[in-house]
Amino acid sequence: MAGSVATSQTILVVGGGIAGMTAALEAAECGKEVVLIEKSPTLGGRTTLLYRYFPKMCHPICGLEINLRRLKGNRRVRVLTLAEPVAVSGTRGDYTAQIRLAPRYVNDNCTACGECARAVTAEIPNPFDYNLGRIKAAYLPHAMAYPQRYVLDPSIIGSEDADRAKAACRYGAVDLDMKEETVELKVGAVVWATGWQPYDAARIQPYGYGRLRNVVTSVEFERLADPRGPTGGRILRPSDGREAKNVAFIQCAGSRDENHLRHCSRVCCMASLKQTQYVHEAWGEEARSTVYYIDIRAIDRFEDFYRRVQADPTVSFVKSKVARIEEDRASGDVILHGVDTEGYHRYAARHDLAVLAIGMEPALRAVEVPPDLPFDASGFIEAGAGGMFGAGCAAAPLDVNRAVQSATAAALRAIQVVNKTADVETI
Amino acid sequence: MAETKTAAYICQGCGIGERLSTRQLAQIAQKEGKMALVREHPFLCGAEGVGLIRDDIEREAVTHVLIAACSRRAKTEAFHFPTVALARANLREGVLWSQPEADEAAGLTQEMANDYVRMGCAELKKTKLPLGNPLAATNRRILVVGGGVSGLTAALEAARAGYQVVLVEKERALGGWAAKLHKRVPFREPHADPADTGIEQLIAQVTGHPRIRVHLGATLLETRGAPGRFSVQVSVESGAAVTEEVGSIVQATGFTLYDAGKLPALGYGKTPDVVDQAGLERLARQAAAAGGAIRRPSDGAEVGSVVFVQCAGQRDEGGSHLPYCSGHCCATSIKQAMYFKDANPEVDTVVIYTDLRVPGSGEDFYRSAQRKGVTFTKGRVASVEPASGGCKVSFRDLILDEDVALEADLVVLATGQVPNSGVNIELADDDPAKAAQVPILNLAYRQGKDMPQLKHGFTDSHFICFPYETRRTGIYAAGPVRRPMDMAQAVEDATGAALKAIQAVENAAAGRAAHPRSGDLSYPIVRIEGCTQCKRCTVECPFGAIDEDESRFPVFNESRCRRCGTCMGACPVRVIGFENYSVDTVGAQIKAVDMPDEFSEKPRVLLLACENDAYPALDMAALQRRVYSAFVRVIPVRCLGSVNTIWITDALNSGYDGVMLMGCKHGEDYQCHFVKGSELANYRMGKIDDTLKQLGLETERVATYEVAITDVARVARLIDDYVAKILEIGLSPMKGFA
Amino acid sequence: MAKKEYAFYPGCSSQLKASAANYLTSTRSLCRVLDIKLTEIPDWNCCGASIGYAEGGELPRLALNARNFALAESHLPGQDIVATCAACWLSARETKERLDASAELMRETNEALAAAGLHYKGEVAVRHMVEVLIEDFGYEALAQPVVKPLAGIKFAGYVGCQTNRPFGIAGESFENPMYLDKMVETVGGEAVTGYDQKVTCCGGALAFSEAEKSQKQIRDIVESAYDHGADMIVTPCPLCQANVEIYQSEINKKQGTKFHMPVLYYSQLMTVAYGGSAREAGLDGQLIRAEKLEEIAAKG
Amino acid sequence: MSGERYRNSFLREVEHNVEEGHWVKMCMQCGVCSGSCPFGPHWAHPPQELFMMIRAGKREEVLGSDAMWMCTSCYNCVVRCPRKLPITHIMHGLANYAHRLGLAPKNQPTRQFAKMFWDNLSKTGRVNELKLSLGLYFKDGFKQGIRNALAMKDIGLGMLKAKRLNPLELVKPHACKGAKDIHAILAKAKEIEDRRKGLSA
Repeated sequence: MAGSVATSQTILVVGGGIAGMTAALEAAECGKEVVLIEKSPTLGGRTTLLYRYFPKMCHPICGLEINLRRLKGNRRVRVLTLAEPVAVSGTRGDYTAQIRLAPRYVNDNCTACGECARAVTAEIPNPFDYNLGRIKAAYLPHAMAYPQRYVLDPSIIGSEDADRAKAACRYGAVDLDMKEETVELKVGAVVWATGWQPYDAARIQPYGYGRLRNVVTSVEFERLADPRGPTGGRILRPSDGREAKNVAFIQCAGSRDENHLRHCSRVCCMASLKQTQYVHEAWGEEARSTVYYIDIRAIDRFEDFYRRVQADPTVSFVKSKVARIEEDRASGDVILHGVDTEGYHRYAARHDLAVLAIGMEPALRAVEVPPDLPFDASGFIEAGAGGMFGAGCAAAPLDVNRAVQSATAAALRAIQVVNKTADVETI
Repeated sequence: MAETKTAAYICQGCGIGERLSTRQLAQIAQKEGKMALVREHPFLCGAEGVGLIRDDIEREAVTHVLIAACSRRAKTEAFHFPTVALARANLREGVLWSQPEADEAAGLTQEMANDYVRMGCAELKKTKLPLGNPLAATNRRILVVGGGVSGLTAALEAARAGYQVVLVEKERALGGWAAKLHKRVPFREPHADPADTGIEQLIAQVTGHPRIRVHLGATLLETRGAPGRFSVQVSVESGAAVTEEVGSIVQATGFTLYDAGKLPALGYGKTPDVVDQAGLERLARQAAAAGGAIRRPSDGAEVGSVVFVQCAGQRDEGGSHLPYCSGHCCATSIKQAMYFKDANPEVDTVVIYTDLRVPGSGEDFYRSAQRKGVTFTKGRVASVEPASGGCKVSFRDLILDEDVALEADLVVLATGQVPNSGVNIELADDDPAKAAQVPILNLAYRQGKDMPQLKHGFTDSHFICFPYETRRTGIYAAGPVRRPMDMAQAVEDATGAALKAIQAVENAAAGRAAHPRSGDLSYPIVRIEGCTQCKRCTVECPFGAIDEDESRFPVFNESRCRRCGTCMGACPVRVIGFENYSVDTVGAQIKAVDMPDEFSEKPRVLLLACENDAYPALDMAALQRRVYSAFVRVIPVRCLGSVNTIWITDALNSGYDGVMLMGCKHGEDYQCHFVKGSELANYRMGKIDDTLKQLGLETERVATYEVAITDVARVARLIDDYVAKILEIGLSPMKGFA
Repeated sequence: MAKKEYAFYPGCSSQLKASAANYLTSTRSLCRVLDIKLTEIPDWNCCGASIGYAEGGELPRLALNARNFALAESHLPGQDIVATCAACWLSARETKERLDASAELMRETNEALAAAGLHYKGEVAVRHMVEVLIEDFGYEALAQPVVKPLAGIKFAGYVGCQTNRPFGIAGESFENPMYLDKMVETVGGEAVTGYDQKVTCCGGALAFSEAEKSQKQIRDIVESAYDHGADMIVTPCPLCQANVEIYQSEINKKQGTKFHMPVLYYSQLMTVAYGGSAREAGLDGQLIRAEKLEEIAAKG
Repeated sequence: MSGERYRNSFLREVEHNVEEGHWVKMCMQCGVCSGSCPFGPHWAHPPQELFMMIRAGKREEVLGSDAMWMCTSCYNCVVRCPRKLPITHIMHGLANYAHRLGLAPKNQPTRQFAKMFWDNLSKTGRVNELKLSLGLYFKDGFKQGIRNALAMKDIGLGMLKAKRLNPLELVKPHACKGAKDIHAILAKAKEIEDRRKGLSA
């Protein structure tokens, strides 16, 4: 399949999040052949799982819709989902990529009519809700999923559920005999837009994530605020489903910490500032948000947004790295212990819910790559002399806007390679 | 061109066949729709169904295809027939999935489907296959304005991709700010020490590049034309003017340091021992040249203690200085403190900050400075005054919660970046501020000489997902002129801008639209003979694409056009349109709807929905099987800005009981992908009330809504509420006369 | 030939008739069962504890511990040093790590040791008894000899500070280490869950100098054990044991509480479970007697 | 005075003379240590504030403070510090340095106890718990000592009964045979440390 088509004129983009889609589309709209591979069943990546963006409070899927339309209208990008690179070999201008394709058990006859989901009884934690909610084991990842095709979760293969799904489909779209396969792609350049993953919050022991019921991460909080999310957009706390009106936002949860992530993840401050506005919108004047921070990093015109939030009477700021969180066993409330370092004020503050502004770490794992793809100590991709380039959060912790800039730049570097005109890099 | 042959294909899949009489739909397509060929198929998007259509196109010479199946947003790969004109009737999401399954509902559901087939046929007959802009302009050269790090990078990266570049720099030398620096903040691990700027190598690579031509001491006298055919008058060092023909432009005109002279409270101007960051770089370069320590300006004594005041004249809440944060200054002060510490650890270096902002690996740079003994103090500086043998810095120590003063030989003010973005074209011509501004691009555009600015004078994009979308097609901002930034970001930004410039010339050459309708081959076609020179199109085009000729007729620069149709919506005499999207394609659909009489109690509501947000929201509502009224008829529009009021009046005249318009949020945080489209629509609809009154109609009969793509539940609710209101105020009195 | 041999560092409190004598007794008993040979480091000296800092300073404290290392190296070559006292283990291990990390400190320390004709080669490993039990034996092996499961007794596993921070046992979490609970379950007892004072500081040496502040800590520790339905508290640290047990009567006196919560060492639990007598388990060393445990020990 | 403020002089002094003092400059003032300390509520200045005071050159206030004497050596701060500062040891180091300079508060109970403890252990090489506790009771004079002892007599008797306190400790204490060696080692160690810190013994 794809392997035979691609040539050294082709650009391989790994990762179908906003950075990967951008790199692929920008290159294709310059007339280049692109193969875009994504390990999940749909494009869109993590930004799709955000409710809104700072500083405009606009909706990520609005941009996704535009990008999907660009994609549908452009035949130069070939998309492979459920596809992961296992190894890349070769050199600038001449790479060979081994791509593992996981079975979807649904072919492109699928019309997304949803009969299979109706037939299936088994449910799985919804990976597109950070496992907060549950969905049928035959599912469309989300309303904006591309390709707009259902997926059968491997867990039901061989079960009656799988047979029921097959029986329910009138278009012969359910194919239970699909097997994992590995394809080989010849490409000239590779853009690694493999994105980020939230740092494992359970490892930040004093905050008791996993131990205390009402401690969640900032990415989970996005899902709680999102009408498409598990609570239908109502900000309810996990322990008892009570309305979370008094919310603590704990900055640098994993970031700027040599016990965890050395680097500053850059987006967390803005993300928390944004999330205080979710709380305000949900509960009006009853809302209480407290941001516990070391430094608020609202860079360039994000400062305007910071000032707006500072002026919000429902939001307060405490310059303090919270020492530990304790749970009030009766109420399930969280009690934050620490010291406000601006003048030394000790606090034991009670909140309905604590949100950990969780750090970003690179998601790229266990792929054999040639040495011309250098990584820094944190696992971010650095500039190298080869024909492979990091884009977006694979290269540095970035907000969406900067990730897109980075991906656009990476697309040009890849074009230089396949155009075979690039001069010798001097780094 | 071959004569028109229309064909309609009605899908029976996804339950359409069960819940609707596709037979009836087929008859309508044939008898009313006058389709030459009509076929029903159980599974149209399947290989066999698609094959059937292909065969008809090849064997039966079908030129126009109507797909009556699912939403135009679904199955686009299957229904991809590039050689024919295409229309889609949305029976699945638009009817089946948004209407109740109950038998008693079947009647209304069928009526709805029938109308969508009628509308599809009507649209199809008015549609032509877009063939691309015949005036495609093919100049692929790229102009870079500005010879600092951003400009040099953009030029080099574009050249490395194989493109010819001409670079214009107003100074007599390349390098910009970077050339004035002693060292720069490190880009790579270990992020521990200041690094060489590398500017000499960069300049050498640019000047030595065979595909790059450089003009020094040069400015732009005039820039006219469009992507693929810009003609730029450059005044060069000799004073002569040369003309450069280019296809696209990168504006990397950088920044000017905020005038520290406006900060007397911080001692600037009161003593030479208070400098800004540029001043410190100068001192550091002098010291390096002299091979000694940094000396203070007043008496040339070696600096034994230095204080860095962050956010000087920045993040200002009083409104008298810069309101924003320039992002790089914390790292820059850290770097400058290292100048001292690396030379002599005994020098006292204190950085007074309120929030230390060193994102990413900048944290390592911060740690490195602490390791070197730089002291960081969270505080607010009240004043800097000359003192015996140095400066006295009075500040509030926010940690120790006390007012203190400390003495230092030298004080460095971290002032901010002010963009060099030329003229603010939004200012009135008689505004003195505007008079003081010197244009940079000198665009010969009807809407002004420079690019529109977003905020605080920066030429940034408004879009999170599309940072390069300026409002002047083919002209891209890069570096600190777009947003305050450091050198590492400027390099990345300039590389991205270079790609967009390349993309712009490729699109122009192919006659394709640029973002957000990338690849769209349709373009505005004007019946100029009908034009009344009212100038609305030239004034309202969000992208300044339309100029005026000597006789004040509009000049459409197709490759500057984004195909939003705002001009079409604006045109009172309706002489502007696209092959596949025009006053007629939509008007015909409106008229095609079967209008029940006034006694039927079946109102008809026209919903014009923005295809970028409202229409997908409707699709997703259907995907969730959210039911809404069967009395609504939805027509997607490219942008609410393209809605011509004639559609509204036609609809009301032909008996519709109400018209809903759903577009994107406008105002400061607008989400309209065509910037001004929804705002203009809102403005126009504000004025439609008079028309309604003339017609003797209630103003409620036209309603405009801001709808976001996430308003999935809301769209259905809005429709039902509106229909309820219509039933409440009663059906339209116009019905009889239709 | 014993299954395992270690250079034993009991520490000042775990000597006969010292405040943790019962710790020593029970440790000896359980080692007999597990066939562990503990040989005291000949003429070992005090570790200096944390509190030694004020007068002691840095190098003298390092030297104190280095002396024990040197003695162990020469008399018990190849054997890991095993401490039962948390403070001894911590001081010794910190000393080892700091000397390993700094050649200069190593040199200076040996310069000091030379004054007594001693030399530390830097070969010893320093471990806590609990590490030995978990890492060298493992919970399963520890469960083998159990003949009298401690059924029906609820224990609050009070880990405290110094066996937990900064080094931790077997890579466990600082905020919620589970090893003590696992050991309780290993010997058939019930570990109360969610005991939120598990790693609270008892005041340590400041129990003497800052009695009231410490007793507030101790009150929380005991109170929470009651709240969670514990019958007894179990701990790996002599100072924790002493503070938490001894001051209950004080707190009762001052604050009218009715605390009477036995505080035991894991080693005492194991000894009883392994069939040892109350005396072998050092239960006679409790100020607050552990009746339930004594009953089980008394059973034939 | 302001001339000396925020100069590195005191910071350098601390780096040179205080155990692990070279870490003080690495603090980023997050305050996690201050919030983690069990005796936190009793500190006049929590660790992070002490570090800022050192950098601000507040020598007398820092060394004269009884703050660092509140350290229970629980190591919570150490394991939580995002900059991995060995805060416990810095506190010990500061206390020790203040004590050596005679700037530490005279009647600071922990200071007295810590000194007593060291003297006690360094005499024989092992701690004599009985003498230590008696010493503690009598630190404020004989009368008060009797009062303290009586207050604690139940505990004392309890410990005796439990064979965890040995009256013979008074006459025949636990002791190292090599007590002399230990004295020699400690003397030498102190001498080296003083030499390094340029302090006179």
